[in-house]
Amino acid sequence: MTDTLNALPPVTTPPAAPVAEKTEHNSLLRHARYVMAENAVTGLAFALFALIALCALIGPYIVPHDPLASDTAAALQAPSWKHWFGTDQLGRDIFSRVVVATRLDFIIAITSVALVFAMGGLAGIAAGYFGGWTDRIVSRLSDTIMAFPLFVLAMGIVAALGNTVTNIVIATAIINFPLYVRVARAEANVRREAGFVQAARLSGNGDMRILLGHILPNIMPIMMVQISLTMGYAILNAAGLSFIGLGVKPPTPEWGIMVAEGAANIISGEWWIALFPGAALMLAVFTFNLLGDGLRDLVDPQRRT
Amino acid sequence: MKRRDFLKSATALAAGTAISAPAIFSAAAQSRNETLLIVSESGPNNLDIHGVGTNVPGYEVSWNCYDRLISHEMKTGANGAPYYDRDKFKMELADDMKLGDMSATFKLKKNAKFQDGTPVTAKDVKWSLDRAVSVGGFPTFQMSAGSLTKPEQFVVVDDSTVRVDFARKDRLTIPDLAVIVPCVINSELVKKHATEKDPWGLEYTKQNTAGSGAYKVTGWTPGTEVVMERNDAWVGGKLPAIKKVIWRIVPSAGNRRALLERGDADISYDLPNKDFVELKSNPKLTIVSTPYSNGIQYIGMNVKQPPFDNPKVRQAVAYALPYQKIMDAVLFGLSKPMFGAPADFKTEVAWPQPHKYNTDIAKAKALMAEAGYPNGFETTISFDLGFAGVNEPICVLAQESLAQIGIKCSINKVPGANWRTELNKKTLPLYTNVFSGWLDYPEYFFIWCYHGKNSIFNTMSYQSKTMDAFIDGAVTAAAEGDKASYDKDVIGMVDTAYADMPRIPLFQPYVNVAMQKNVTGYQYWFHRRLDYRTFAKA
Amino acid sequence: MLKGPTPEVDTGEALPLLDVRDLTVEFQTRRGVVTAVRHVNISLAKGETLGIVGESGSGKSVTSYAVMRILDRAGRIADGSVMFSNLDLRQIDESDMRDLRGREMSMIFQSPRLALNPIRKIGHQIEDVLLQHAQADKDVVADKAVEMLEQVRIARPRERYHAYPFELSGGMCQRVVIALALACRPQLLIADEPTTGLDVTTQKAVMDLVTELTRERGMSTILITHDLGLAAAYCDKVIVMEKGHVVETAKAETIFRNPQHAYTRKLMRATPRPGIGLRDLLPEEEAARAGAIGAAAAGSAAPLLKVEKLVKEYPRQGAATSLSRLFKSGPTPEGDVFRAVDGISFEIARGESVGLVGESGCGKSTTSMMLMRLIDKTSGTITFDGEDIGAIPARDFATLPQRRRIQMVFQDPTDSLNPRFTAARAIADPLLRLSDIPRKDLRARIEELATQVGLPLELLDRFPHQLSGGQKARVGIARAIALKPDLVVLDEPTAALDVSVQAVVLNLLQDLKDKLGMSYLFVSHDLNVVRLLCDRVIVMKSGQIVEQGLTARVMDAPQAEYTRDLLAAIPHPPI
Amino acid sequence: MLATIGKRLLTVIPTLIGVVIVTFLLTRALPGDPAAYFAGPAATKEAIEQVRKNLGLDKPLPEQFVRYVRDLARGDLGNSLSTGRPVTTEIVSRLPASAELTLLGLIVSMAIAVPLGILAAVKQGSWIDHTCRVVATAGVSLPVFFTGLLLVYVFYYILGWSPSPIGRLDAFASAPTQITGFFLIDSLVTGNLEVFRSALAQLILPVVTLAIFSLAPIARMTRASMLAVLASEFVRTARASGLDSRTVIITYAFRNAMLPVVTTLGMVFSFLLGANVLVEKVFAWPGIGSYAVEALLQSDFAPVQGFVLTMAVLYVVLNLVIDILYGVIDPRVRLEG
Repeated sequence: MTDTLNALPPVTTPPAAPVAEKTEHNSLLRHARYVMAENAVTGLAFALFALIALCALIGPYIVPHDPLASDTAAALQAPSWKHWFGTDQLGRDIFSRVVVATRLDFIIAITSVALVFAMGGLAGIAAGYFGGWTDRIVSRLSDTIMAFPLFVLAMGIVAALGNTVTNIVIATAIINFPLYVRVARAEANVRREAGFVQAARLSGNGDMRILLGHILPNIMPIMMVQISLTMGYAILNAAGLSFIGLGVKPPTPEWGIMVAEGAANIISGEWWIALFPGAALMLAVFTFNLLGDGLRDLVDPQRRT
Repeated sequence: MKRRDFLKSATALAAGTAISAPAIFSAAAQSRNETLLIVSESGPNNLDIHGVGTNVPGYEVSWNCYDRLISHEMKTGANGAPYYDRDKFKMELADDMKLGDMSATFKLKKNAKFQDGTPVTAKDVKWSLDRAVSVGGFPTFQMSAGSLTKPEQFVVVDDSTVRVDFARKDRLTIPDLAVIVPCVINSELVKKHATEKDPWGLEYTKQNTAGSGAYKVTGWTPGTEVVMERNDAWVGGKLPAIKKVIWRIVPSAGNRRALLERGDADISYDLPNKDFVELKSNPKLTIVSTPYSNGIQYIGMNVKQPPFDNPKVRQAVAYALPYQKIMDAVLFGLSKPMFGAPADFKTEVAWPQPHKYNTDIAKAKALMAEAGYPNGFETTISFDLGFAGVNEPICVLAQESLAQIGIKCSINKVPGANWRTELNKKTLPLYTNVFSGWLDYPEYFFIWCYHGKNSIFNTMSYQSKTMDAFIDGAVTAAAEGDKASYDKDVIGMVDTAYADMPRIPLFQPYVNVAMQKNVTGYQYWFHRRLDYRTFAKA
Repeated sequence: MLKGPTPEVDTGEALPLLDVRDLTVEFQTRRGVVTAVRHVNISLAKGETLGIVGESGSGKSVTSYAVMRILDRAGRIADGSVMFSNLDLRQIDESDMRDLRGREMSMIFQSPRLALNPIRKIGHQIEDVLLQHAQADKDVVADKAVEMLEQVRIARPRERYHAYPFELSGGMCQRVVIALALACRPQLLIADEPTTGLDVTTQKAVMDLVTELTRERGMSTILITHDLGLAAAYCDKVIVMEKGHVVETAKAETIFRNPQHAYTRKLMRATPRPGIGLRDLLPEEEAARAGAIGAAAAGSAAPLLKVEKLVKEYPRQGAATSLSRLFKSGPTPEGDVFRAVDGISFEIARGESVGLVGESGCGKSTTSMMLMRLIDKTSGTITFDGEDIGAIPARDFATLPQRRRIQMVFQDPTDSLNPRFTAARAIADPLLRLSDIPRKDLRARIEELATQVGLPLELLDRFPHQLSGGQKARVGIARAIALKPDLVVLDEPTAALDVSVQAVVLNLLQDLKDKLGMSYLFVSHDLNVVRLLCDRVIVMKSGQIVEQGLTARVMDAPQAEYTRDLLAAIPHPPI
Repeated sequence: MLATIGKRLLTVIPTLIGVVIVTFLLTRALPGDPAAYFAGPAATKEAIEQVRKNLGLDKPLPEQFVRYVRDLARGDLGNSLSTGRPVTTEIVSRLPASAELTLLGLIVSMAIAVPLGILAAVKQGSWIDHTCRVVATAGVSLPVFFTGLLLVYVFYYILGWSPSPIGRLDAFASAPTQITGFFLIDSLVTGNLEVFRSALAQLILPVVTLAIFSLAPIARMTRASMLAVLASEFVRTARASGLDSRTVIITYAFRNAMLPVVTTLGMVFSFLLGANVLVEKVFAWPGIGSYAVEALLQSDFAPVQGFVLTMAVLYVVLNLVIDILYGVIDPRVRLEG
């Protein structure tokens, strides 16, 4: 019992810290160091993120084999020194494919998130700030999207527009739209009457300027958390589409497709075909998710979740 | 709903899948031996082959639940398993067939009854055949392949006698009466459900079987399962051993394999080739592989558009394809190669038969240069996503190989539902596809695939006067029984096809069926689906 | 002086109820260990009331949490002893400590509404405590809870037993919190800023209640407050804390008359009270440096601002009404609206400083927002320098040239600064938007403004979270005067500041007004502050003006009953 | 409360209209020509045109839409082109399968995630906290179809603990008399324990798959709101009143912390319905998700539209239930609304 009680979160706020360092930048770095030192998991997430980013950046140049080259003589080989992750049905090196796929998945995640941020984030801020009709329209739109089972909507969009990377990105962005609207709207709404927004109005800032110059930068940290989480979902979503057959074009390496292809081989014992891309996929989503948590710690240690 | 009724009645029969499930069921197991559990990737969308857009699994239901006047005898196939005999017919609903010069007369079996107990009459047969030639779409088309096009061709002689008049001499007419389409339907029952908009009662037969066949559908949940029970009053042949057929749809191939391996499912026939190869070594299972009759998987090229309008380019492609790689990595040897015939190979009067092309990049490059494409070109290779398991690796391998002669392909996955639409447009430059004809005659294949009248299956839009002359000649010769000119024309067809090479045969696919060791009685049919009537479980 | 020590206890000699010796509390923070409380000694006799006074960060609350042993994980008692009735609170185990809490020693916190579980009936919350400490059986506990509600003077207690906190006013909630704290008849009550955030009249009622109940029960009380006046008025003994140290301990009667420590003196001087001037708030030497306040500029004939019959209506909230509105057309019916401002009229002359006073919800903030043209009026006129600016929609006003002539200083300096803007950028904002000052002169102008408001130039590149409260207030003021406005609305500009900072800021405002010739509308709940800064005062209640006139006249001879109540509720330290 | 529900229902109308329009346009934008598909493999151009006419696809789009809406108003969702059955019948017969699976998934997920979240919040920063976070996050990081296949492989193929993944019941068991359509309930009501066991055994793997996937959002939300509530003033008051940890955590903190969790349930449910599509495919589950996917891939409009509309209505109903639940927990909503 003693433990439980002592473990309860702060009842008192520690005394105000001594006046901080010279610049914001400096303090952020220090804060990041603090958060990471305090929370090993977050540190791990940042390290993994760096690894993924590195793979996306230079992956295609460092892999030991051509990810597209088939070698039917070496098909379906279990992991070995030559092929670290084994080979697939066409004898392609799975390690190389997994590494090279990082870039595409990364691009899908980033572009879809950028797109939805531009659409949902801004629409949400506008809805939260202006209220009234803007809010009503944006909210109804977002409700409409939410009323669809999201994955089915993504399938429908990709099926209707054709299965290209662009359309996968668009579909992913659309189904994440309500999430961004929700967060951005709520955050903008609480800041709408904040003193600094009133002050900005008194200083002669028009609505647009207040929206983009004052409110947006302030909710960016929270949006960053959302962004990091949805990057993970974007990859999962693309993988699900691949499983249904609506993924990217073969023979392009992409984790989701590789898992879907390999899934049929699990029962027959070639576990490595699905397992390694699956692990990579999981690791990436995992990283983005933990990163979201970590960013939240960074942004707002009070509301850490 | 019917299914529930069935399920109620089946409660008493319920048996356990003792092997895997931790003793969930304790009901008696003996009925398990009279029940066949089939698992497959997809199920029927319509129980009537005359229906609009009935899919291939639907054909299987029709085959087992309806009778035709005649059917085929069995012979032993090349692999030792029973194989339908193209040339020998046996009576099914008919008791006797009298073949005249320009007609055939069928006497119906006296005691033949529909599943609701009403007797099968000549009126029903005529109505059914009239329906087949009139409803339009696929059934009508199939009937016309045997020159059966008009209701007037079907004449009721008396209550139990029916005459089929030939429109012209066509050796495909009688075989066409033994395919799935000319099934005999309970006309009185269906007419009761016919409406002005739906004079043939298609809505009713879509969901109900109204035949005299050996099985009747007693439960159907689309996309989930079909339950069929034996019609004990069947007269079309020997009473089947299997009392009940449960056909479950299991979309995941891995799960289907697991079900087989764990002994939970009795039979499955659409597994990836790799699984079949591996299951062959499983002592608990029997695997039967039979080549598709009259069927080929090929790479097609649109000859109406550059660059594939140039025969040299097509030949270059034929030399560039990685045939053996495809055989090994995609098919795991479970197919009959249609390439690399020896140089001294003499064209046979048979179809399918291999061509003489083999992978030879140097030759292909030379041909490309000759054709004026020394640096190659860019194009798209398309495939039907519905068969992605085979098609996708084929395209990937082809893409890689073609890149060596400068042809840069991007791969275009076409969802199953759109595949036919895309083919119909005849604009795909390069693609892989399968064609297989029910009627196992070379000219039948060539009419569909190479004739200048440009049917949907002439996906290349190939038109050649020489070819047309050979095909037409063969059809006439066959009808007249002129073997010499028939042989000459068939050889001419094949040689022209392989010289012009609008489509490059890759292999003759196998129908693979995996079943438990205690399941016997599998027969290969031209339609490649299962015939439950001969199955038995030990 | 409302209360002396209870007669039966002799403070001096008996064993103290609470004896804190050498208490030191440390916090583990990301910047290392911070000592929040250093070697604090407190002795509290039975029945005694002790005030702990200090500004924010003085460690006064931490001390009380340490006594209750409810410091969070990061904090720990590093040294010293806490003896409660002969029990060493540092040694006993947690379950014993839990038994003591609520039964022998209770605590009341500030913001009473937040201190109650929002989704539990108040009666049940009292029962929880009674049951926990076995003060009542299950069958009589409800009666006992009702009895407690009755004792804290809640009308219709049986009914209110079923009420949820949101259904009660702030003052009522605080009564419930008191009932909760006193339910088990503890020996010690710690009240941590119990009336902060409450209106002055409510504050008085609550404090009187606490005093009465504790005296009845012979309890000892620790009152933690930033308000020296409040402490002196209600306590026997006062401890003054600064930065974790106790700087002075004295009897309440003596501390005002004869403060020993410099800090106490500073604090005392800074506390606004009747009969003093603005300069008197500052420490003597600074007051001398600041010099005399300039004579009030005579109001010219034409008023700068003239407000006539100003009305602001809001629709009443509630689903039912909005639902009915969806079906009904035409104007909203009378019963559906709430008049926040109900037909007020007043004027402000050039160079004049007018106080707008009232308790929360009286409409003073709504009025200032309308004058600032941040929200639209429902009816009436707002004439500014001859122009009816009330007719211009609020959303258009932001970019009009008139905007620069009316500016505002906000209540909460933290909230009113964009966390992402440096001080310089915040001050530059109005200059960039509403003036045509050349880019190259911008920095010079900002520095000039910073100097004017006494903000060290090296702080200009800091972000708000790197500035102290007073520094942030200066930034806010600099921003408001950057465009040399004619009218500045001061919306409780010092409410969030410590008294010593408040003293400085009030003086700064006064000096700026003298120098720049602006008019002020000073919105406040604190009559003592208004008295110091304003020429005239307007008292509002329920959206209406109940009284207005020259400050001295209103304060000394209030006409309205309500004004008299307000004045009477201000705690008067014993002088 | 009634007024709140009424208001909520009103705001739903534009959403539903939006859903109808979007669905209609989306399905018409699907590539592929159903007419060609259904005309069969050897159809001529004329045959295809004939089929097109029969299906009413030759009419201009607005006319098709008007017809569609008219049918809809009559409660007629049309017929599935591929199965030929009325979509309404199909959905009614398949919905319970999906609903049983999804709801059970949600319940199991909550039963694990909520205590996990509470524990993580109470022991914030401890190894339990980190483990919860890592485990829950790992669960949501796996594609559902992958989890499903893996579970089948391990628990059915290798260990043989689980029954064959071929739907709601073993092939030789029969469905209980339909009362609710939920096999678990129906079999219990009719006292058929055999079927109950069979249905439960079939449910375990897919339910676990779904639960693993939805663990993270619920656990994360519970932890976050628990932390916020534990740091709140009323918890501090409760602790200063000497209430024991259990009362503080359960009666004071937990009930308040559930409010935001309940609100997110709607989102999690929508999330699960999407995942359901893939799970149904893996486990050959005869639900409406797999039905819709097949229809979508076949450009079969009516089932897709029917499915989406059903889901939209379901979503609305669910949110209504959540609103009511919220009202039950939170008197502020109940009494002020």
